[in-house]
Amino acid sequence: MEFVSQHPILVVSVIKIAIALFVVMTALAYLTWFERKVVARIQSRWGPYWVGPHGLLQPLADGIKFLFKEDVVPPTADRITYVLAPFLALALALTTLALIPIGPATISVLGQKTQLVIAHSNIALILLFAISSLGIYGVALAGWSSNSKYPLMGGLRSSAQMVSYEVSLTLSVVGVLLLAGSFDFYDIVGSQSGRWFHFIPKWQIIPQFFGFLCYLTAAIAETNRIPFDLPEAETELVAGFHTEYSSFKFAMFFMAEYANMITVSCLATLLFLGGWLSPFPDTWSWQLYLPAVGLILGGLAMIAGGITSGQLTAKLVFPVLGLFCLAVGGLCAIHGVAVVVQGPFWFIGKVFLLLFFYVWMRGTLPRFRYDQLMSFGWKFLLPVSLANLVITSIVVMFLGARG
Amino acid sequence: MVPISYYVILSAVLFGLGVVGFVFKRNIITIFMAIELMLNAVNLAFVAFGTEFNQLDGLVFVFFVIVVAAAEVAVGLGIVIVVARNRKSLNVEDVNLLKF
Amino acid sequence: MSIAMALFIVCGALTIFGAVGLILAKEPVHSALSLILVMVALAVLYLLLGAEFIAAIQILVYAGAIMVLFVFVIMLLNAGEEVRTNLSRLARWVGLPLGVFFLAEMGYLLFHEYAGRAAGAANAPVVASTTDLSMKLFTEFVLPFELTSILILIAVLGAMVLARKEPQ
Amino acid sequence: MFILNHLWIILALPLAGFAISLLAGRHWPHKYVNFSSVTAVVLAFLAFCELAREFVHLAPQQPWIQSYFTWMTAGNFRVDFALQVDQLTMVMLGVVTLVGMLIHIYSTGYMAHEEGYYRFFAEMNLFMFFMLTLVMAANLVLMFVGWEGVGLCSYLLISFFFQKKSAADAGKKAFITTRIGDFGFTLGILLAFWTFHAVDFKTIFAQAANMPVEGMHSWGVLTSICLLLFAGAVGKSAQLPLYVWLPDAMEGPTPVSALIHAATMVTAGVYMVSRMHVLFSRAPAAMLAVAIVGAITAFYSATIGLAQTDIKKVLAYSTVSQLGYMFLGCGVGAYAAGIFHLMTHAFFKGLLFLAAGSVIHAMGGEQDMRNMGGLWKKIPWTYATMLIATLAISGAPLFAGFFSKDEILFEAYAGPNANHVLYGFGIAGALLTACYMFRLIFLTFHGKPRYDEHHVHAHESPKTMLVPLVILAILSIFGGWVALPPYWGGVNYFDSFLGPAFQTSSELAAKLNPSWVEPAHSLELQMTGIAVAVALIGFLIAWYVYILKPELPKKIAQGFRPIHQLLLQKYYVDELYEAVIVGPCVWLSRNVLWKIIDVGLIDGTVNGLAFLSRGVGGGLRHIQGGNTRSYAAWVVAGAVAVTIFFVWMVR
Repeated sequence: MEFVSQHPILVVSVIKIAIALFVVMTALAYLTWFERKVVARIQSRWGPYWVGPHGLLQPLADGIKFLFKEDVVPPTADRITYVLAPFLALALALTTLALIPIGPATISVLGQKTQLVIAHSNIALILLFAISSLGIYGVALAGWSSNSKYPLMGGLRSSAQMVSYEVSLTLSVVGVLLLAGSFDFYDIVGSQSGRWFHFIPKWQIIPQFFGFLCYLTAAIAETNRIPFDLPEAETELVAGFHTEYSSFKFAMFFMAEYANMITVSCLATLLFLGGWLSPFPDTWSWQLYLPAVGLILGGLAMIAGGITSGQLTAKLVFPVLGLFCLAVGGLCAIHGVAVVVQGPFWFIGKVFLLLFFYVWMRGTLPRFRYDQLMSFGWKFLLPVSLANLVITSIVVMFLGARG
Repeated sequence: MVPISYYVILSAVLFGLGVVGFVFKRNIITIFMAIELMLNAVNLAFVAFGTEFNQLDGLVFVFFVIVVAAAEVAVGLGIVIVVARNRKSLNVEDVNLLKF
Repeated sequence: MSIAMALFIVCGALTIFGAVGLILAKEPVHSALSLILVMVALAVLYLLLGAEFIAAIQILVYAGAIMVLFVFVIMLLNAGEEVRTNLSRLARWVGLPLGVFFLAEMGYLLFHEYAGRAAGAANAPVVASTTDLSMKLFTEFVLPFELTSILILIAVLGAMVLARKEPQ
Repeated sequence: MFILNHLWIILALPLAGFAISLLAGRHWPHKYVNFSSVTAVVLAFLAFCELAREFVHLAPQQPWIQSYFTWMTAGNFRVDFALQVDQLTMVMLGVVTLVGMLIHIYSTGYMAHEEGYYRFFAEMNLFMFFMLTLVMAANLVLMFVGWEGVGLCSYLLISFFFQKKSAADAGKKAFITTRIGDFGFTLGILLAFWTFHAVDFKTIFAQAANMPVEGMHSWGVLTSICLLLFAGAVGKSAQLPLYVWLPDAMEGPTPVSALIHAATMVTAGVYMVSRMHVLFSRAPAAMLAVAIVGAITAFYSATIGLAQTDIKKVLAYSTVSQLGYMFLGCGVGAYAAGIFHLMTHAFFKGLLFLAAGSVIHAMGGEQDMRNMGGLWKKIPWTYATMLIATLAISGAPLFAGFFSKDEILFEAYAGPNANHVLYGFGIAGALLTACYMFRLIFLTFHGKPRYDEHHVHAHESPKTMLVPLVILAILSIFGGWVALPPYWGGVNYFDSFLGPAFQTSSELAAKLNPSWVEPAHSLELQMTGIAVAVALIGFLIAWYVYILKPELPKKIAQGFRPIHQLLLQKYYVDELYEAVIVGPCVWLSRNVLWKIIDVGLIDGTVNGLAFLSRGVGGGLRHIQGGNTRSYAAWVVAGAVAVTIFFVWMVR
């Protein structure tokens, strides 16, 4: 105990981790709901509807279902690895989130001033890449350990795919690094503050547009999503590397995938979209209250929806949630809090947009063939990102953009 | 604060284990890994001394070691694949054509 | 006992555990996994020593790329359990004792050397900032750096040539 | 001052000619080769003329030294590439360039039909280069380079017709024989360096000037140096006992014999001795040795000359004997006289050889005088010039040889360190000289033709050959007049010109024997009279024997058979050397060096090593069992060993 009291930093970190974990888990859950809804709309269906109004409680139901299903381990599987793989995947996916700051402000917890990030490192970007590069093992080991044909193929494919696209993913980011001159997310975002002509925000997406495109493509491939979801190409190999997995282990892979989506979206936001910076000029002071307004409106909508809905659970649950939202909104209306919340608000907003883009993609595009995928990755994406890198460095050299 | 001696001894132990593995494993790939283990042990020593004596050269050296290791693995695994393809086995003792 | 010490003990234990696992495991994949464990633990140790960049590189390149290659090849060749052929006499009667002796020797020697340092090593390790490292790398060591790039290129070509299927 | 500041030009010209002719000349028509080589030499001569003008204008009392770069240094041993010019050098330069030029021109005609035309001229140019180096060198080592260089060229040119075994052998003989002398020369240089800690003349002479004069019977280091150097001179200038190579050297083309073995190279010894006069004059014993060798050689080879029948051989022996005179001059301290005779001899002996060459050319390669005769109306120009040369060499009054030989003989008789015995040898030699020279003339040009006129169509040589003959003839007549003895009412320009060069020695000589007094002109007149009389007697003998009673020679040969044989066989010296020196050497090489050392020791060692390594390899290869892990074990063993070494041994 006295060890802990000697090091309150540990306590603070634990608290932060707990909060982050809760938030992210919820986000994951509802991301699935969101995806299904949007895809359904794109395909002019209703999507999940019956569990809760608009199927809002669907994720909950899914989670329960996963938990209670039987956990099958194939007898021929290599047991240790088989069990290890999903944990590895999820753990790594979540670990990366620890490096991602969501706001500029520093708050004080237990008298400890701390930032809105779990682990602040001045080489955060590299660390992030390093950790995410380990994510391959989850897939590969899963594919290998199930000791069956389709998973093996899926594992091979995905590891090959990830290794290949990791290269161009990293390269596409270097341009930003050159302009920002730091690995630290705070510096990178800081380098994007300010505006051209007092209006256009100096986000990296403008000078690094091609870099952004490369990054987006590589990121989609990296997260094994359509149109690059070869590892779980249903038509070819049943469900790819996690064919043999069932119940909660399967859920872990599922969560890991969405966590990766969130991670890359956050990264894109931080690197290219100016992180937590507001798109509006700072002079517009009213934007301080946007979060509050949003929350209050949302809360009201929930209350209304809950009352009007026909289901009993909805009648009970939603007003409560709405009231909670109203309360939080009111909290955010306080000036001090508003300042703190400002950053996370914009940040989450941008991440949300990116996630929507992902889902949109999934709803729209068909799947590549494997050889197409590889040749695209090596013969198109890599050269383009390299060219982008070279041009950027030349420009930096002659214009001396940043130290 | 951790005395440097601990790091160095740790690296020595790792190196020794690497040597043992190098001598005793039969699978070519595993032997390869043992070599990587030795390299890592050396790296640890490098970094330890580098920080101990505030010499960045140690770290630079680690950098180079890693790069070389990467190259080595690329070629080495290529060779392993060829060997496996030709001799239908990954056991070093089956790779014994080159002798007097 | 400080956090650093605790971390060191934990990671050191992990590394040794991994190394032993590498040797004892029958399945190549398990060996690979234990080696990855060693590498990650080493990365933590590097962080502890204040060499963040090296730590990151360690994970990114070693664990993230090299070991992936290993696993990949293992999967590709579908390398099964190690066959237990009996050791070559030489390896048994010379290699084993020598290996152990080597271990002991190094341990004894280094401890002898640096046990005295324990006190001297109290000074906090300076954080080797990435900037300094890159400055050194691109000024003093620029030629070796370029050479390594060439080396890598050659290695890539060699790997391609080796792994290519001979056209029948 | 241009040439004086750039002495190297004189060297560079022939070298350039050599390079061009050798590299490009192979496929060139002759006139291109002429252009490159002959022009080079002509230019060298012109450069000399300019140099002479500048030199006379400057008239330095000290040698004019130009050091271009440091050639080699080792410890305190330092050799510069330095050239020097003083009066002595000037004389030699003049002789070498002038005669060299004339002979080059002559060769264009003489060699016109020979194989390897370009090679001949390339080597001639190379010879010129080395000879000039030898003459202009400012230190012993550089001089030695020239010395060996001319030796090399002599070897190359003697065996120019290398298809002929005799020619090849002659070349080798010349090379090896001179090597023996050069060995002494090398030792002399080393000893000089050991003594003076320097090899350049300036320092050596400066230090030697302060050293005491060594007595006749108490040998010192100076005497040793001088004798060693003189050994080199003996080899190079074909004196007893190393003269044997020179007659054989006549195997080479006649221009070579004229240039190298009459005019220039063989006189290098004389030049060297007089160059080192400062040392010699402080070593009377050495001086005496020089004088004795010179005198005896002069007489001895003259006697051989009497009996030879090959026209060039006769000339060769006469060369040897004339060189003997020069050494006699140097030996008695009359360096100026020696050099003077060197110059005149270069003129008339060069002329003799060229004329002989012309005769041979006319006779279509015939060299034996017994198959000639009555040529004088066939080839009048050659006859005239050759007659002039003969008069000059046998000391007919007012001809070049007359003055020079007289001066030497006079010095030998009445000089500061005179020696009447040697004088006797000299005068006897003079008699024989006249005798055999006129014998040559009579046998060759007079009497009835003894050759088949239908086959041999004797014809006069082309202009390119005659012009040099005429020029040399003129020089042989008037060349001596630069040193008219005072009692002729003339002025000895030559002595006064060379004065500064030999000043120290002459002063020293005067100081050494104070009893000596300048001899009266009357004495000088008597000496001259004797010399002329002797020459006349020699002429008359030859005339009586070969013109009045042509059958007489056979009778003599019959009557004094042993002597005749002895002379004809050159005193069996070659056979002697063959038996005493060459034979044992060959035996040693064959039975010891080859059969024991080479086969037994060296080959044995090599093969033994090879066998050993093969055995060891055969044993060791079993380690390579193809089992990778045993290799690994070995690697570990090595690592352990290295660690142990570095940890417990090194500390």
